[in-house]
Amino acid sequence: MPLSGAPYGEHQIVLPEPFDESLKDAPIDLEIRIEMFRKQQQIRQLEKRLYALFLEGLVRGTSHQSMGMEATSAAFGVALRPDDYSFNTYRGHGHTVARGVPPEPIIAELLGKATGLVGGKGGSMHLTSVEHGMMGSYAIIGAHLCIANGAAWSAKLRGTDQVAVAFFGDGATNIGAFHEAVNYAANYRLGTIFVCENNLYMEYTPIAEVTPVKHPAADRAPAYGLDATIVDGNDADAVYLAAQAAIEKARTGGGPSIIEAKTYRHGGHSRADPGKYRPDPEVEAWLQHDPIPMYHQRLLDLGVGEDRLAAIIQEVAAEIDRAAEAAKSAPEPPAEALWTNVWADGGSQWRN
Amino acid sequence: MPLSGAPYGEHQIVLPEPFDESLKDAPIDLEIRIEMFRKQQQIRQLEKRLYALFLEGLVRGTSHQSMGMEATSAAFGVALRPDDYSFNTYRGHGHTVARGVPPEPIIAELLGKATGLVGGKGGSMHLTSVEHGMMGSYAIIGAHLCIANGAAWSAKLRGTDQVAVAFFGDGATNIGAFHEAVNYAANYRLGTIFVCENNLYMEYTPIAEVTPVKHPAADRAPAYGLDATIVDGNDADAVYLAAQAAIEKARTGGGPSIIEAKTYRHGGHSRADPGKYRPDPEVEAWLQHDPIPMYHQRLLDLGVGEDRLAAIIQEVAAEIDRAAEAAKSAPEPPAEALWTNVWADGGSQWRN
Amino acid sequence: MAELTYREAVAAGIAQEMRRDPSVVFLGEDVGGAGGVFKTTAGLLEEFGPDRVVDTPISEQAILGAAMGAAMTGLRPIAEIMFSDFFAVCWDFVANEIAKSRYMTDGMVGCPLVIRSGNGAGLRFGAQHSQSIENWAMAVPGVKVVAPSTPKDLIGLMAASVRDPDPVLLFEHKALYASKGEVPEGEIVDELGTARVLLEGSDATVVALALMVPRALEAADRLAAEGIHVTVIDVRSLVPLDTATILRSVAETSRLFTVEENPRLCGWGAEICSIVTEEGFWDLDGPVVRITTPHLPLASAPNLEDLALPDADRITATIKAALG
Amino acid sequence: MAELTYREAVAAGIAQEMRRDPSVVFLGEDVGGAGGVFKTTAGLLEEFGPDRVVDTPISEQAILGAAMGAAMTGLRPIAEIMFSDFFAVCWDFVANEIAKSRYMTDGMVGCPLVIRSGNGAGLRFGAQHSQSIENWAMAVPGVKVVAPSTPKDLIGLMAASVRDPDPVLLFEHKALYASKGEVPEGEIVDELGTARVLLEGSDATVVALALMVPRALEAADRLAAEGIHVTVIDVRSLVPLDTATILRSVAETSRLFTVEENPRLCGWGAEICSIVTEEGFWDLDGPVVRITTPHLPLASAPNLEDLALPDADRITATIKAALG
Ligand SMILES: Cc1ncc(C[n+]2csc(CCOP(=O)(O)OP(=O)(O)O)c2C)c(N)n1
Ligand SMILES: Cc1ncc(C[n+]2csc(CCOP(=O)(O)OP(=O)(O)O)c2C)c(N)n1
Ligand SMILES: [Mg+2]
Ligand SMILES: [Mg+2]
Repeated sequence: MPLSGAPYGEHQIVLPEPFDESLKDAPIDLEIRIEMFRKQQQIRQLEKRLYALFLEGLVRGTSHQSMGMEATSAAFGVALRPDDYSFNTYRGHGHTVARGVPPEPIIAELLGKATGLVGGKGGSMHLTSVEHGMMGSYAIIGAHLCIANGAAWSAKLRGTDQVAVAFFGDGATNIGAFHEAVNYAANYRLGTIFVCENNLYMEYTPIAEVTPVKHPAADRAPAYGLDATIVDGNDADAVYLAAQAAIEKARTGGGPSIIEAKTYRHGGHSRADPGKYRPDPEVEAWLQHDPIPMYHQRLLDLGVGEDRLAAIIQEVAAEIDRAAEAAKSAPEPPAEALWTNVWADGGSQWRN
Repeated sequence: MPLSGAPYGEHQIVLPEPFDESLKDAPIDLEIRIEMFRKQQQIRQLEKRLYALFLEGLVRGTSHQSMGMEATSAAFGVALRPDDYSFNTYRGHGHTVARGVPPEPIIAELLGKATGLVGGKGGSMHLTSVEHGMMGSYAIIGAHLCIANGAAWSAKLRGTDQVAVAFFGDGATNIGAFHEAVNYAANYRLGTIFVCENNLYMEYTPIAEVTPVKHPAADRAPAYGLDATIVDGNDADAVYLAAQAAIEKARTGGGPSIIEAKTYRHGGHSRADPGKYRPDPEVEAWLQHDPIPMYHQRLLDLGVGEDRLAAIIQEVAAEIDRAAEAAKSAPEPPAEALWTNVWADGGSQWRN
Repeated sequence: MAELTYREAVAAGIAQEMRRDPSVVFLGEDVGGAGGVFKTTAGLLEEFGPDRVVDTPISEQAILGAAMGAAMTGLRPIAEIMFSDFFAVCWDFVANEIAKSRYMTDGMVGCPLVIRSGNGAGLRFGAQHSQSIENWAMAVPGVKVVAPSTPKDLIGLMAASVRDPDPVLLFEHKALYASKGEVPEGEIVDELGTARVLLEGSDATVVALALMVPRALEAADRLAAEGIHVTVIDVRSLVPLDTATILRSVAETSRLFTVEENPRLCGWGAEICSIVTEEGFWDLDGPVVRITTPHLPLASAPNLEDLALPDADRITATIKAALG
Repeated sequence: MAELTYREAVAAGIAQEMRRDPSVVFLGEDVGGAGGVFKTTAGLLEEFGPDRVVDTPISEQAILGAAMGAAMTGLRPIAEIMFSDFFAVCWDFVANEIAKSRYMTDGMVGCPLVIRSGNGAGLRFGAQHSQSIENWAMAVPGVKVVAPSTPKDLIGLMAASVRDPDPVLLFEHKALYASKGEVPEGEIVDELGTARVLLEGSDATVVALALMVPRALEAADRLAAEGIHVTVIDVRSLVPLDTATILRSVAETSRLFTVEENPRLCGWGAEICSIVTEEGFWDLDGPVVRITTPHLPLASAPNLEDLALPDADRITATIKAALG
C-alpha cells in the first residue's frame, strides 16, 4: 500500500474553469486594464526572449519562468502603490517586471553581466529592486513570507500605510515558515498579503499528491482566523479585484489576506525541464486558458482598438529587443566586484 | 497601538467548564478506571516529591512539572498498548510515569545520578525509556511531532499496527514543525496521534495573546483535512474515550488525529517560576477543577471502596518514598560516562 | 560607576539604544510582560510600550523574518532567540537570508539588526539548552558575531551592534548572567572587532571568549603563582576579528593557547590557530594548543557538565604541560 | 568494471543497499516519480515501489523527522535534502535531535540513517543554492560526515553510511554529477573514516575534499612539471577523520596545504591545520596554508563564481609561492 493515495503520474487531471465572462463588466477603469494588458505583454515577451537566450546558451545558472502566469503579477503590479513592498520567489521575473523594473537589467542579470539588476551577484533567482518596492526574490521556500511580515510591521510602526505582498507557490504552503508567517501576520493584524500562485505542481510532483486539502493556501486560512479568496489567476481582472480588496483591507489596518490564484505554467519548472510529467490533456486545456489572448479579446470587446493594442505589443517588443542587445553587449562584472557589498561599508573585511 | 490586541496581563481569564458528570456512565471498564486513578496518583505524588526535592536543593538543572495535568497522561498510558510509541516534551514526567516507567530512575535522573533513567545525561527534559515505548522527551518545541510520524511510518511499513502519540503544548502549535508534522501525517495517513495539552500559557505568555484562533490545535485540524476532538483534559474518562477512538482509527489505517485537551498547570512553567502572571481567579477556578479529587469521587460514586483507593494511594506513596531514598543515595555518574554513547559502539571517537 | 549584573546590563544596553533611537524595536518570546525567561529584559515593556517591545508566539522563523523585513525597511530591530540552541529552528534566516541579502542584492538590501541569545553551558540544562554555537555563526559570511564577557562590554557591544548597519549576532553567556561588574555612568558605546588584552605576560598568549575569559584569568593567576606569566586576551568579537592584537601578542610570547567552550571541531579556536600558524608561524616556539569542550553533546548531570567544559584546572594544567 | 557517472553512482549506491536490506527506505522531494531534480535517483521508484521510495511535500523538517522516527524504530532511512543549503530549514533535526539522541538517552535511542544532499558550487546557482556546508556538519558532535569525490567512492561510502548504526550526512558535489569514473562489478562497500592518498610526493601534503580533489590533482600535475612533488590526500570522511594518514604524510613532507570549498572561517581546513600544528608541530618546516573560498556568499555570475572557488591555478600558485 503506497503511502500517498495515487501512484505517481496517475494523479487526477485538474482542468481550468472557463473564464468568467461577467468580469468584463467589473468596475475596473479601462486605462488600468490597458496597463494590465501592457504588463502581461511585457512579462510574456520578456520570458519568451529569455527562453530564446537560454537556447542560445547565454543564460547562466538556473531560471524559472512564468509563461502562462502573467495575469497575477500584472494585476498586483497595477493594484499596488509604488511605495508598497513586494517579495517574490525564484520564479520572479513577472513580479519584477510588474513593479516597473525595465527589462535590460533583468536580462543582463540572467546573462551574468555587470549591468545586471544586482550586478551579476544574484541571477534569475534573486532579482531585487528596492526603488520599485520589489524587496527581493527568495530562493529557499517559505522565508520571504516571514520577511514580508517585517516590512508590513515596519510600515505600521512608521505610520505609513504601505502594504507588503508575498507571492509564493502551492508547494510552499507545506513548509513550516508558511504557518509561522500567516499566523504571525494574523495575530498582529499586519498588512501582509499572501498570494499563492497555485500552478498545480511543486517542481515535478503534483501538489495534490502531497497535500491533504484541495486548496493548499485557501483551505489553511481558517487556521489563522482568516477568510481566503480563490480566483482565476489567469484573469487579470479577477486578480485585480481580489488584490484591490486585500490591499484596501491591509492599508486600513484590517490585517492580512490570503489569495489563492489558480494558474498553470506553460513550460517546465526550470529552464532544463520539459515538464513531461504533466498529462497532455491537462497541458492542452491550460494552454487554451491562456491569460494573454483572453485579455486581448476582452479589451477588444470593451471597445479598445486593435491598433492601440498592437502598438503596445510593438512598443514592448522594441524595448525588449533593445534591452536584449544592450544586455548581450554588456561586460561581465569586474573581478573586484567579488569583494564588494558584504557589508554596508561596501567591502567584505572580516578582520584587521 | 499595540501590535497584539490586549495589554500583557490583561488577557481574558479562561475558566474551566464544569466536569461532565455524565461521563460517570461512560462505557469504561472499572479496572481500567482504577488503573487511571493509580497512574494519576503516581504522577501527582511523584511531582510533589520532586518539588520537595527541588526545595531541598537536590534537583539539578531545570524541570517542568505537570501538577494539575495528570489526567491526560494517565488516560493515554492506559489506552495505549505496551508496544505503542509515545513522544513527550520537556514537561514529560507524567507521560513517562504513565507508560509504566518506575519512579526511581526518574528521580535519579533529575538528581543527576548514575542510576538515572538515561544515566544522568538527559535530566528532566529528556526522559526516555524505549522498553516502555516512551521514545523520548524533546526540549526544542515542535521537532518530536515530526519524529512521531517516523515511528508511525515505520510501524506501517513493518506491518505492525503500533501507533505513535505526540504530546505537546498549546504554544507548540505556532511553530512551523507543527504544520509540517500534521500535514505530513494527514497526507500519508500515518497513525500519529497529536495530543495538545492546552494549559492556556506558553511559558508566561497567554496563548490567546499570540494565537489568532481560539483552539490552537483543534482549530487548525481542518487545514489538514482532519477533524479534531476537544476534551476536558482534567477528566481521565473524557480523555480515555478520545484516546480510544484515535488509537483505533490509527491502528486500522484511518490516519492521524488531533486531540486538544483543556487543562491547567497548578504551578509555574518551570521550577523557578511562581506563575504570578496568571490572574488569581483563574488559578483559583482551575485549582478547583483538579483531576485528582474529582476522579477519586467518581470512583467512589461508581462503588469503589474508599479503602481500595486509600490502599492505592498508600502503595504509591511507599514506592515513591523508597524511590526517593534510593535515588538520593545513588552515586553520581562516573567520569568515564562523559565519553560513552555518542556512537553505537559505545564510544565517542571522531578520529583515529 | 555602578555595579550591575551581566543580566541587568542586557536591559540597560537595550534601553540605552531604544531611548536614543525610536526606530529600535525589540521582539521575542516572553520578553515583554515576563521580562524574559532569564529576566534579562525586565522593565523594557513598561518603559517602551507594546509597540516597541513585542511578545511573540513560539515562531522563531517568524521572529527573525519580521526582524529582517523590518530592518530592510527602516527599523532597527533587536530580536531575541531565547536559547542559542534554538537558532537551529531558524538557521535559514540567519545563514541564508540575513547574512546574504546585502551581497546577493549587490548592496541594495541591508539588514541592520541584532539577534541576541543566551548561549553556553553551566546551568545543567542538558544537550539541547546548553550549546555554545558562536562557531556556527562565525562560519557564515555576512553576519558579525560578538560575545561579551562583562556587563560593561555587554552594554558597549550591544550599542555598537545596534548602531552597526549590518546584522550582528550577540551571544550572552547564560552562566554569566549573575556575574557583576562596574559600569560607568552615561552612554557606553564600544567597538566591534576589537579584542581586549586583559593581562600581559611573556610566556604565552591565551585567547578566550565569554565564560572562558574569567576561567582563563583564574588559570593565569595560578600559573603566575608558579612563575609562568601569560597574556590573556578576550576576543569579544569573532567577526570582525581583531587578528592584529592576537598576532602581535603571539609575536611577543611565541606560544598560543585558545580556550573555547564550543565543541572541539571547527571552532573559532581552530580559526585563530590556523591564522596564527599561517601568518605567525615563524614566531611560534611550540605547538599551538586548543583547550576546548570535547566533541560531545552536553550531559545534564553536574559532574559530567563540569568535566566537559574547560575550567581553570584544565587550562592551568594544559598550559603548564605544554610549556614545561 | 563499468564506467559510471557520479550521478548514476548515486542511484546505484542506493539501489545496492535497498536490494540488500528491505528496511532501507528512501524519501525526499521529487525523488521518486521525477527521479530527483538532478536525476540522481532515477529508476528507484520503479524498482522499489512507492512504499520504499517516497515523494514528499516541501517539508524538510517533516522529512528529517520521519527519517529519524523511522530509524529509531527499525528502519534504515535515506533522506534527501535537495540542496545542502536547505539544511538551514531543518538544522534543528540534524544538530539538536539526530546528532544528540544517542548521547542524551545514554545509548538507548540510536538513529541509523543517511541524509544525502547536493553540495557545493560551480553551477552558477547563486548564494542560496551553491554552498558547501560540510563544515556546519563537522561542527556538530554526533553526526558522521562524508563527501566522496568519485563514483566508486560514492557507492562505497553510501553503502558504508547506510550500514553504519549512526547517522551519516553524505555530501554529493553537484559539480561532479557529470563526472565519470570506473566502478568495479559487484557489491562495493567502503569504510568511513579513511582518507585516501592519491599521489605521493615529498615536498608537501595537500589535503582536499570533493570537487577540490580533482583540482588539487591538476595542481599537483602542474607543480610536478616544475619539479615540485606533492602528496595529495582525499579526506573523504570528515567524521570520523583519518588524522593518522594526514599526520603521517606531514611527518614525511613537512608542509601542509588544505584546499577547501567552504567559506574560509571555521572550515574543516582550520580543523586539520589545528590538529597538525598541535600534534605535528615539530614536523613542520613552514607555515600551514589554507586555500579556501573567501569568506563571502557566492555570486551567480560565472566569472565571479569562478574567482571565488579555489582552482588549479590558485592552488598551484599558492603552493609554489609558499614553498619557493
Ligand atoms: C526549503 C526549500 N526546499 C526545497 C526547495 C527546492 N524547490 C525549489 S522550487 C520547488 C517547488 C516549489 O513549488 P511551488 O511552491 O509550487 O512553486 P512553483 O515553482 O510552482 O512556482 C522546490 C521543491 C527550495 N528551494 N527550498
Ligand atoms: C523552538 C523553541 N522555542 C522556544 C523554546 C522555549 N520554551 C520552552 S517551553 C516554552 C513554552 C511552551 O509552551 P507550551 O507549548 O504551551 O507547553 P507547556 O510548557 O505549557 O506545557 C518555550 C517557549 C523551546 N524550548 N523551543
Ligand atoms: Mg507550484
Ligand atoms: Mg502551554
